[in-house]
Amino acid sequence: MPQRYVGLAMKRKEDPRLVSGTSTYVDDVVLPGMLHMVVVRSIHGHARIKRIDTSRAQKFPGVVAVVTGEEVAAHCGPVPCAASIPKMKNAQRQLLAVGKVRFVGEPIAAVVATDKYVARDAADLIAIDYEPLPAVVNPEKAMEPDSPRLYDEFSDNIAFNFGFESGNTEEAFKKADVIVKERFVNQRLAPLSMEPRGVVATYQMPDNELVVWASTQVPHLLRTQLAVMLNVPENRTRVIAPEVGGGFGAKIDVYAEDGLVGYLAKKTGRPVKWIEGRGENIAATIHGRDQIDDVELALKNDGTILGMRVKAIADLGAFYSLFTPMIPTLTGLLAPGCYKVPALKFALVGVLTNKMATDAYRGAGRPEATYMIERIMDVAAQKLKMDPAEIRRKNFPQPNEFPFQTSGGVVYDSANYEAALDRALELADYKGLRRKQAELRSQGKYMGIGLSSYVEICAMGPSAAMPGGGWETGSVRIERTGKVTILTGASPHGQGQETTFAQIAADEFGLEPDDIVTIHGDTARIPSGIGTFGSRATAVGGTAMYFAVQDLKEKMKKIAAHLLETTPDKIEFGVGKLVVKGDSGRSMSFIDVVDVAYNAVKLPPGLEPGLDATRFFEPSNFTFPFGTHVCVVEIDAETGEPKITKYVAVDDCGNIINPLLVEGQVHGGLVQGIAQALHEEVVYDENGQLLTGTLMDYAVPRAHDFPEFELDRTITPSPVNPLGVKGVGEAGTIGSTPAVVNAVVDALAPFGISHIDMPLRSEKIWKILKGRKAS
Amino acid sequence: MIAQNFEYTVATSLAEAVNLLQKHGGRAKILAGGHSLIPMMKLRLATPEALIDIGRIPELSYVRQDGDMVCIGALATHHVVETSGVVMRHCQALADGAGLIGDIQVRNKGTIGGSIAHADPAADYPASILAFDATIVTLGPKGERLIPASKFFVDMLTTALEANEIVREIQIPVQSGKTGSAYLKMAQKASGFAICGAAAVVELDGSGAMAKVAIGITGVGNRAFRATEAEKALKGQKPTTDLLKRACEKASSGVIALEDIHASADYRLDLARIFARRAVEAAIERA
Amino acid sequence: MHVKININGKLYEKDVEPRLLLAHFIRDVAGLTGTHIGCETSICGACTVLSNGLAVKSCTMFAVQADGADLVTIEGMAKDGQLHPLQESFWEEHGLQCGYCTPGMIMCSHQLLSRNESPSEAEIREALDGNLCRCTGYQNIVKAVQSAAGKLKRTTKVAAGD
Amino acid sequence: MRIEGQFEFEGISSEAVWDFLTDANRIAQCLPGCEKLEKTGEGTYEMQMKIGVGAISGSFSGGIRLHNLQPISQYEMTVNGTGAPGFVKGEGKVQLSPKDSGTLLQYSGDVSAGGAIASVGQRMIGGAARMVIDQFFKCVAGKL
Repeated sequence: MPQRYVGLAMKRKEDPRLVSGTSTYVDDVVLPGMLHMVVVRSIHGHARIKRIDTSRAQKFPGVVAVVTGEEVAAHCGPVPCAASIPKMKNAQRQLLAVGKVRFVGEPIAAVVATDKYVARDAADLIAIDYEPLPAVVNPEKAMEPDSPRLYDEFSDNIAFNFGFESGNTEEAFKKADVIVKERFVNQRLAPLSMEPRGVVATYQMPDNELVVWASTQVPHLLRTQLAVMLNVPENRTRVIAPEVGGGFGAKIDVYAEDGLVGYLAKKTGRPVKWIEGRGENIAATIHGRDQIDDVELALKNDGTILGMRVKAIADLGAFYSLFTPMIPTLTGLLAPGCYKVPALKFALVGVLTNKMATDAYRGAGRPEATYMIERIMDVAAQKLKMDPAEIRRKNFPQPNEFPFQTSGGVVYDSANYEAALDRALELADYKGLRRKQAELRSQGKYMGIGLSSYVEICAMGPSAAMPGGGWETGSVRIERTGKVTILTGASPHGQGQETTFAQIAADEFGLEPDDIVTIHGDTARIPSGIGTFGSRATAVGGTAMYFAVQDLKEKMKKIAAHLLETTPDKIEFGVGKLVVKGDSGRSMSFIDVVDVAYNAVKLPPGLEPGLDATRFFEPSNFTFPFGTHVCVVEIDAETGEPKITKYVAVDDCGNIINPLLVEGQVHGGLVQGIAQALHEEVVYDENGQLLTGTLMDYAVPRAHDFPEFELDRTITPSPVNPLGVKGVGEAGTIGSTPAVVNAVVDALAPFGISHIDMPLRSEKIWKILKGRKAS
Repeated sequence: MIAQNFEYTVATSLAEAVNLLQKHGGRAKILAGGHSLIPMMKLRLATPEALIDIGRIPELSYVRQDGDMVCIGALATHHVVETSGVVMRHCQALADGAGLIGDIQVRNKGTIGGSIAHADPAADYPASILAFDATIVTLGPKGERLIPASKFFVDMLTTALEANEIVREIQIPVQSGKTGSAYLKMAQKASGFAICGAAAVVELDGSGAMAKVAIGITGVGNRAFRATEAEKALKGQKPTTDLLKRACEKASSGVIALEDIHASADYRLDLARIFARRAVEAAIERA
Repeated sequence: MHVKININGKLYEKDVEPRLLLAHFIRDVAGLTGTHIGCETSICGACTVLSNGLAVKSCTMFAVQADGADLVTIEGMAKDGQLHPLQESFWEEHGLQCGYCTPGMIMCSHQLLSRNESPSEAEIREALDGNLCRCTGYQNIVKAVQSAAGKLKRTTKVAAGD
Repeated sequence: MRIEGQFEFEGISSEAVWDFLTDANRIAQCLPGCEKLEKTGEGTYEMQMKIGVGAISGSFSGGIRLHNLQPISQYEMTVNGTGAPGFVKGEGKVQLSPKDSGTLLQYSGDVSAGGAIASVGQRMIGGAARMVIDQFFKCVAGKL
């Protein structure tokens, strides 16, 4: 049957409720008798808690309960961590601090009251006596033997060491004509979804039924973790993720507040709501990146890469959140980027500091890898006086070499890197840009052109690589009226699964997308699941759903074959009907087949009634989208201010279900990646004080910071799943950051610059312009 | 997100507001647009006992030309200032500045009186207010007072206003002859406040020489200031690229600059020189 | 203090504390939860509504300041079950993903188009300075506003008998 | 945040400045917003202050400690205060030297803050500290 909807730029099914203000986010949930929680947080980066006096708050009219660390620790487990690295120290923390605080914003006490204004007032009445301790925020200092220690029970702040070597790097470096090295720093970032976190919980005796509404990317994981944390039966626990206002990785984690709200609902016997304020969001929702990479690359004079050595330091913050220790290890997997790197040595140390924990933020470990390889390629090109495009081209594996085993230890599924590079260069008019650049330089103007050829790891992933499992579920039910209900464990937060899954199913069944409804985000309705992150929703969740659809199609073919007196292999799906192949006159309408399935009278012998199928899909491998981005910047020669004047992105994410949504994902990713290069940074001072605690200091990019992006794509289907899709949620973020930095460094080449650290604030560039005369 | 409670009174006239201020003895704040005060109250960094809302006094939101003065009521919103024909005609730099404050929503609500009374060191208006030699008309228990701009901005968040005084009007002399003015800024990426903003007012004589030059700088020091040495070096001269550059090198001499994660003191001082020159160039262009 | 606020043509009144934010009045008193809250410092614009025709951030106003005002929130944009051209265009151009910033974006864009019926791309980008979006990269929001501008002009022309 | 600066007491001897600056009761007269200052030990004082810079203000309780006193040329001072908006802390050195017929006072030190003040007010902390210090010395000069 021809594809009628897959590949079509369809408007989203979820949008009417979102544009009209009728959708329900967590803060819109109101329950009778609901209480409001306010959390009191540490104002010190590192301190002992000498005394907490809650007496005034307890007596404040309207206050129902005030809780502190000891009480909660006696009833609830710690903030969960699902990732594990051999020999790592167990840096977990209780929901409320016990004895010590280790970062600004760490929860110390919680107040619940009948009104959020009252709860806030009461929070101010809690007096906490601190004994401030020296803090450590620089990970290299934190590794020194005389550094302040975060955990009294550990001998130092080194959380773990991790590493591997593939190939012989020592030999590679010995044979090299040229060795380039540089230190690349990925600054700390705040994921900052526009909807902050939020939780509402009710707890009902005598059935011990816990119902939680949470702004989460992973309702099923949250359910399991809450059941364990609060010691309630998982099969009496229900998590609902209503409309979720963005996640970017930060809503995968299970947070102290999730447990606290559940505990307080249980304790008070009333529904409890907590909605995160933006200041809390920047201080106490996980951060991303914060990694230092010392990179060395060994090359031949013609630009051929021989080997690479990476020493990485990951600043994990003060404790482990759900995946904290795992994220920086992903950098090692992707270190070679889209190049043949015959020998690779990767050594990572994870360090504890007095900051909020880091965890998965859009890209999670892969932007760090892409940034360092794409930067060092430019450093090498500069040294070898090669064009950045040519040194890249020289080292690409060719299309016929896929699947391609890398020295990072993964097998790239499929690619044609050169095609994407060529298309990007053509679209950007690369040669013309270089001519213009030469001309402008002669006039004392600084324009730079930056390239980034990236590959990334998507469709997370095989369970062997994923703490908690990497599968996903899809259930499909055809209702008696012929309407189709899809239940997916891949709970979205803006990705548009309601639309894309309907497109896939509509084509498979020969129905209209309007006949199909996709349900998600409710553990009581969706039998099982993992969630949406790591660009996995379509590739893994979509595939599970696709397999469930195939099961139903097979069953319907059996029914139709029985009634049309042929064999199931002779039946195919047409629009609205099932047809005997090559004999279009013999057919049964879709609804008639459904009717037979449910009335169960005319079923073929041995076939069960009903049309309902659930599949778990376990991917055999990740998928590896790729592409090339070209960024052009102009630098204000006096103030140093960089301005992006052109941005071209050619991405390949395999087959495309809905080009409109793919473009949207790319746009959003680009902005986040570019903002890392230019603006964003979570800053702590040396005492562990958070200096970017509001949106007055943490710079989320605005519309006017960008030109109109020029997008194109190549299509190389993935062999890993039947849909041939790869995933596109993180590609823009991963590809764009190095393109921007490469462009700025390129603009400043006349000043003999080989690197500038992000974010590329005007002042850093101004210092270079001031410090040296252009050659 | 939630402010401490306070007593709230709507003042129907400025005189009433002054009386109420006196009654509260310094523990009350005036609420106009609220865009400087409310965010601070929500973070509980400002905890006034009472707010006196002057936002409903209708006759205070005006821009008009009164003889050789442009008179702007304290409650004129940034949007009103930004789009006022009178302002654009006679004091373009002020309109430039108003248009660069915050965003549409902030400009719809925030007022010129509220902004200058708050005297944020990185606010946009003060640069132009100083460069135009504006006069701030205030009302207090003893009646009206005219405060020259040069005396108004005292220090960080501190003005010459007495505790019981309220800004009533800003008066800007209509510029004579061939005069142009402009305001330019580098905005802090997150907040939009000025890392450095410069306003220039330049009058050219018949020969093309600068008969009058005034430069106001904001965002750099504890308070906005006039770049008097640069002005002196420019006054009476014909503008050449070289002269403008040399003269504006003095735009920040003697200033102790602020420093934060967004810009060092040195950078701010250099931006003052750069933006002073650019503002002068833009003002000449418009003269 | 007793306040009366007209929202989308309906009067809501209540005794409130002076410190009650207008955003909380809209959401908690009137129960109109389409207006969202995304920051504490008047930066993100998710809470934008029209107050007496002016786009304002309802988290930076106390409800008492809006006593007697006429507000329009996102819920008041569609008329007779028909989406407003801005709502339609955000949908058609994929100008939203998670949707959290969308009501504020639409209300602010409404203000822009009421003052400038055919804004340039740069003007639209500047006009959205007070509205943060973390999903879309803004490009499709800009397209949506351009598209809505075209629709609104056509409607006006039709209405004017052109 | 590092701050440093100086102040000239014209026509006032170093002895007079020293005596003033090491006398709690007299310090209290000039500390802006100081509501209470009590000696609790040798060189240590407890205080209650309401510090306000423009619209931003808060009540703090804390202490002052004077140490390493070297009459009449230099001493070190630690000031800290905690209140609802967070905490502020200043540590620094004060040096006095004769200049002309008066005294030149130089100070240098670090100002830090925590809580809402740090996360919101960082751009103003240095400037505000300088401003408060300047007000203080002006007041001292006036009283002398």
